[in-house]
Amino acid sequence: MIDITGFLINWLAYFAIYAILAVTLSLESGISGITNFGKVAFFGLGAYLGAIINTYLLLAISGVDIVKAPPYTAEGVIALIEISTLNPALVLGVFTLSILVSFIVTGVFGYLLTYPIIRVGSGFVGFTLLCVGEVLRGIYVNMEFVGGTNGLLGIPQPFIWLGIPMLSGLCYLLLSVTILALIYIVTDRILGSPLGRTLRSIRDDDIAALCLGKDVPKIKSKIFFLTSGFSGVAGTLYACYVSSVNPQMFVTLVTFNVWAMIIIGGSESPIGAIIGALILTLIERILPLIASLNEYLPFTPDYLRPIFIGLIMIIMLIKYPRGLISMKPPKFTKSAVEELMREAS
Amino acid sequence: MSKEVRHILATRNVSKYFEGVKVLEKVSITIPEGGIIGLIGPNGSGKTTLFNIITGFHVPSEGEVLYRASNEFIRIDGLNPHEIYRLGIVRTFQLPRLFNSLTVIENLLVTPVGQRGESILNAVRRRTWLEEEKNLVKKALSILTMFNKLEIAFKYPAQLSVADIKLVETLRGLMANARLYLLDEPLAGLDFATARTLLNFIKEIRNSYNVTFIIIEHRIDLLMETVDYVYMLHNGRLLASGKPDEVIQNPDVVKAYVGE
Amino acid sequence: MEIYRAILCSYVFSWIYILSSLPLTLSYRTTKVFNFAHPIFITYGAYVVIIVNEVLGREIPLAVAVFLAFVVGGLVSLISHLLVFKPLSYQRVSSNVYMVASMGLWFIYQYVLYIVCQLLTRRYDVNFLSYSTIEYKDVRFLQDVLGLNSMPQYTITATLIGVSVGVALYILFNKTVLGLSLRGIADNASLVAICGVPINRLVNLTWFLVGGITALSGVIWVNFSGSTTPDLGLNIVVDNFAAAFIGGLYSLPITAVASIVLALIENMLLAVLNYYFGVQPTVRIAIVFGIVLAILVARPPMGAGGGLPYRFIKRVSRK
Amino acid sequence: MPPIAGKRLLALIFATLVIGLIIGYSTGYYVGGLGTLQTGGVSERTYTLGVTFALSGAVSSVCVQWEPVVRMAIDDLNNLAKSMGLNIVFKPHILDDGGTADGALKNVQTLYATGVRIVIGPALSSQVKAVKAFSDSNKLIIIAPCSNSPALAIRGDYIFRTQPSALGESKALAALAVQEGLKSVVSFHLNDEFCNVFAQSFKKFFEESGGTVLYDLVYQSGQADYGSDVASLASWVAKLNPDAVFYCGYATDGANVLTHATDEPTLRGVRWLTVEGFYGASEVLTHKVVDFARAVKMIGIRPVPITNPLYDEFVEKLKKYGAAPTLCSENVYDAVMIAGLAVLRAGGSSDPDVLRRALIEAAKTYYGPGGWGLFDENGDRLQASFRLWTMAFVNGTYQYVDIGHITDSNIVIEKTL
Repeated sequence: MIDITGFLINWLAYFAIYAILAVTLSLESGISGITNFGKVAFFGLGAYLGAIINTYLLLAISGVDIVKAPPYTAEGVIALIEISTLNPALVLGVFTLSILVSFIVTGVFGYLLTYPIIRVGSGFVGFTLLCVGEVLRGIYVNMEFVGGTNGLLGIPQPFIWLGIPMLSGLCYLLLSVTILALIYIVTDRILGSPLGRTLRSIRDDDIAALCLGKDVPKIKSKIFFLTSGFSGVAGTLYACYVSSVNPQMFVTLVTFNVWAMIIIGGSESPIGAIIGALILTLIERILPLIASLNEYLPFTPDYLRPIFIGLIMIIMLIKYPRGLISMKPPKFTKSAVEELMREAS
Repeated sequence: MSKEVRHILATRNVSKYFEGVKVLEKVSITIPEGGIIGLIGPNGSGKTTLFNIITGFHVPSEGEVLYRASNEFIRIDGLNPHEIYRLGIVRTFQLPRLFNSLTVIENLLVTPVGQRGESILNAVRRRTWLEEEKNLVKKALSILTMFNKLEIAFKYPAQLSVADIKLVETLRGLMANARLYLLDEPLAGLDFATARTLLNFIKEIRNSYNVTFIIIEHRIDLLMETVDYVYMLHNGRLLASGKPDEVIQNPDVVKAYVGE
Repeated sequence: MEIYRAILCSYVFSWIYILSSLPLTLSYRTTKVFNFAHPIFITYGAYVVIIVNEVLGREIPLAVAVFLAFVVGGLVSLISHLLVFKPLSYQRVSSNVYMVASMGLWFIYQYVLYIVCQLLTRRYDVNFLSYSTIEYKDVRFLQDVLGLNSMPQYTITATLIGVSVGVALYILFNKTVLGLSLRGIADNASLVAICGVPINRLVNLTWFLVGGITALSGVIWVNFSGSTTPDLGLNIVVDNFAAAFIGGLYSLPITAVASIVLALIENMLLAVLNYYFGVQPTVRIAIVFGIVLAILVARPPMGAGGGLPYRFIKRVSRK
Repeated sequence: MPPIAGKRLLALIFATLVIGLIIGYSTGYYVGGLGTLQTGGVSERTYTLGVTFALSGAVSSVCVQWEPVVRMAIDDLNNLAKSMGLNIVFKPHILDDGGTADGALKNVQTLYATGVRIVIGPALSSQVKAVKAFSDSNKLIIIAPCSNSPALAIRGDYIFRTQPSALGESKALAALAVQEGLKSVVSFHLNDEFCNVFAQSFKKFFEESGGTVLYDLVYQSGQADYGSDVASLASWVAKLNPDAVFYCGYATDGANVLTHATDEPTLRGVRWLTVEGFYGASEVLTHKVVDFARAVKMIGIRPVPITNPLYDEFVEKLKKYGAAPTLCSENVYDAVMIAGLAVLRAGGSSDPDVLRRALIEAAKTYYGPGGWGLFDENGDRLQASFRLWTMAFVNGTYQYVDIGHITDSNIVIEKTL
């Protein structure tokens, strides 16, 4: 029997996390023209921050000796498991804290990156940020404090104390989806506001925008603060979902998966980004079932999975080169204008 | 500064070198408020460079640029372009630069500086900027109606005629209550009639808003019947200046154009 | 410190990076496609040599290897252009779309290769998923003749391939009409089109060259490294990107220099750091990309997309 | 091509979603969760064992060798079941996780959703860590064939590991080194949990028994080439001139490192000790490397009990499936067998706790190629005796040969190096 509820819960939680990345990426890259190939840098930073806070702080508060039982040893993990099942309030509190911290820290990190972004110029932002991501990964690998290549283990899923896996999974799913919805609303509002208009103008022609009094670096840095912060939140959600982090999780390929999502869905509209995320994450999860063709194929059937994914990506791009959802002019201005024109006539 | 005619902009001995090559040499011009000033000269005579210096794209190697903000003169050389724009100076480019993914009306709406809806916190709360936006839309529509171009309000730049594009570029300044307009070859690529209508629009704008224009233009014939003062640049130096007819008579000018 | 091997590695890697990052820049200049499937050409170049070598009973000469790799790499590149990039270019898509499409291509090529390797492994009872080195008979012969047996073979191979490709390209681009028009396309396609040059055919040719030359670095690879896997390209691609970007996706000389610098950092610098300062080689990623980052920020490349005229200068005091 | 409207698209998405789920559903039937009738109405129950290996990616060249092992084990299980007259048929559901934690988690979740209750794999400790939380909360039994991270030695969870803990093995290796008269060692290993553990515990035991580890050189995985790291190793060996090099790496990087090492005269001058990291990897068996191995008297250790006919039988049978024994392959076999026996013992119950208890019981009485299946309280396997191996040119082919064994009592090296 296939267990649809479980499938949906696992998949949708995963989807929500990636959708957050996709939406923010569409805001910063599709709409404000910061070609961010270093998405994973912020994702990973958020994940590591979440991991550190949710393990070290939790252990410290509950009086475990961090030096003797760090979270990358069995003792630490066992202690964490006990805490996470026994002390719901504490776990939830620390989790909330970690979300806030990773939003702020990652956001500030993004804000500081504005200088190189402006300096290298639009054509090279992407690769510069990609380098940032790789450097961060290199740092994680060499930090004993976060377990080096072994990474951290036993990050408590904040609802694990509910006992019933289905239920705690559902709660976590709801939490992630709520955060996604929040971020989507913010993005959509920004898109429909004068700010969104300014952003699109900067994307179209930043020199002209500059001549029209737009302080391009300042606006870009503000937006980048926001999107990076949200990516950090996604990272924390991911860390607590997988409940372990290690440097190999945050390779550049992650960034390009998110890029595929927004390009396929339509890079200029958050709804497109969400749909892109929906499609790709679902494909990834449905396709493993072809592996049951085992005895009919002379090779490992699961090798076909990436091939299918690649084919689907290419076909969709050739069919919908602008993405499934093309950008529409912001709703509000249009409607306001129409009503005013009606008044006039 | 003489009392009777208020000046809005003045450059004092502005020089500019690019890697040692002298592009501008001690150029001093003064722009009376409410005038339409022509800036002529053969290609490579430094007209656009002067614009770039005034609008803050380049820093002058020597000299200074003065501008009358509110009531006293301030130095604007060395400010960043967006800061200069906020003082009320707007420029257009030789190749028009409208925002292609924005409709005409959005192109107008984007121009006013310091809109409340431009900060993230306000952007997410509609009511904070709704009123302002409505007023801006009203203004934009009224401007378009004034030049009876209402029909292009929702066209994208790609769908516009060259003349309309150039007009919209100028109107963007109006939206932002700019006081000084620097137009870089506004007539390029326009046929005679359209060019004249555009010039008439410019006059109209000047008369009804009392703003100032500096126009770089090669089509002197058309220009001369519009402007009321002309500066002539040649090889980065100020060659001649005066009323249009005087400048036309000036032998150096003829020489410069006909070529040595 | 035993500097000898580090020097050799840097030398060979310089050639490998140059041979794979110059074509990347070239393809971007010509078609504005930033091709994430680029590393695949290296891998395929290496694998065609390996496969033929096994089929021939481990007797492959360098000449044959070069020819096969060049043709196969070129064809793979040409096919990806004709099937994916060309249809997209008709729709005037943004460069990001090309990028994602090339990612799709990369997935496909990568895992097709995995399947092929698996089938071959079962057929020939040799592990194709991770293959050791290949000795080129004719290079060995050359070494005997020239008395260079003390030198590791791969240095000879790298030099042969690198130099000959360099000379060939120089002649092509500077001495022949074809090459001149190729350069023309790279600089200003529309202008060349006006001159009545068959753009399409030349673009195809460019793609073929790009794939072919990149594949040659695979030929060096199988002679140099002890392990070739389908992930080969993936593992060295980011260095190619780094070199290409430092060169501004435009300047071939700077790209070449950047390739050499990267090779030196990865082989010499890390070895020196480890030996004299006790830094473990695990800092590799951080060091390499930290330096690339520093270079990019210190000297922003102005090839493809220039920076804004921001000066961030102090305000001049107002009167 | 005009882009289609958002609403219609969403509808379309959810249509595909539903269709996908239906497909999943039917496949769920097809690959058969417990107790479902196979399509075609043959009244035998098919039981699916989930498998997730790194069939692509950095360690793929090892893991692809495991796939035939799984098929062989499944066949053996089915024969066993038939001989016992049970009408149950085992099927593997083999997925590729590319060696990434993310992929492993996705695979395990998908497998669980299709009704799988026992998963063999994933390969790397980092992946096992990534799936631990899911396994704990859903009580999904994970049998990791090749993970030895002490951080995963956790009492009472649903993760079992058929790879014996590295402690006993590295203790034995240290004893061997001492007996071979090696005083000082430079350790050179992959920066990967598997090898880190070995390096650390070897250092510990070796220094306890009087030796010294002069320097510990760690190289990063996921590179294309390790030439520069070998150069560093050569420099250290030249500087500290130790008696031996302790090396740990997998097949692919091992082949690379050794191939580069063959060109280093300094590295030929010392003994080489290693573990089972690249045992059985055919890409290492080039004449250069084997010659090098002879020159440096390379000795490797691996956790396969001595005088175990089952193992030799296993190797023989594996040839028919076109594979050679590699790192952990006997553990993979044992993992599948123990899982199957547990299912039989649990009488087809899908209650995870019943399965878990059955698994522990089945392991107690199981003796396979990898030795006794008994798990300790952390769900890790116990191992007492080890085999020593090296590479040699034997009757016309390069191959891995056993040259001796180590038991807690004594160290025997039969063949001369």
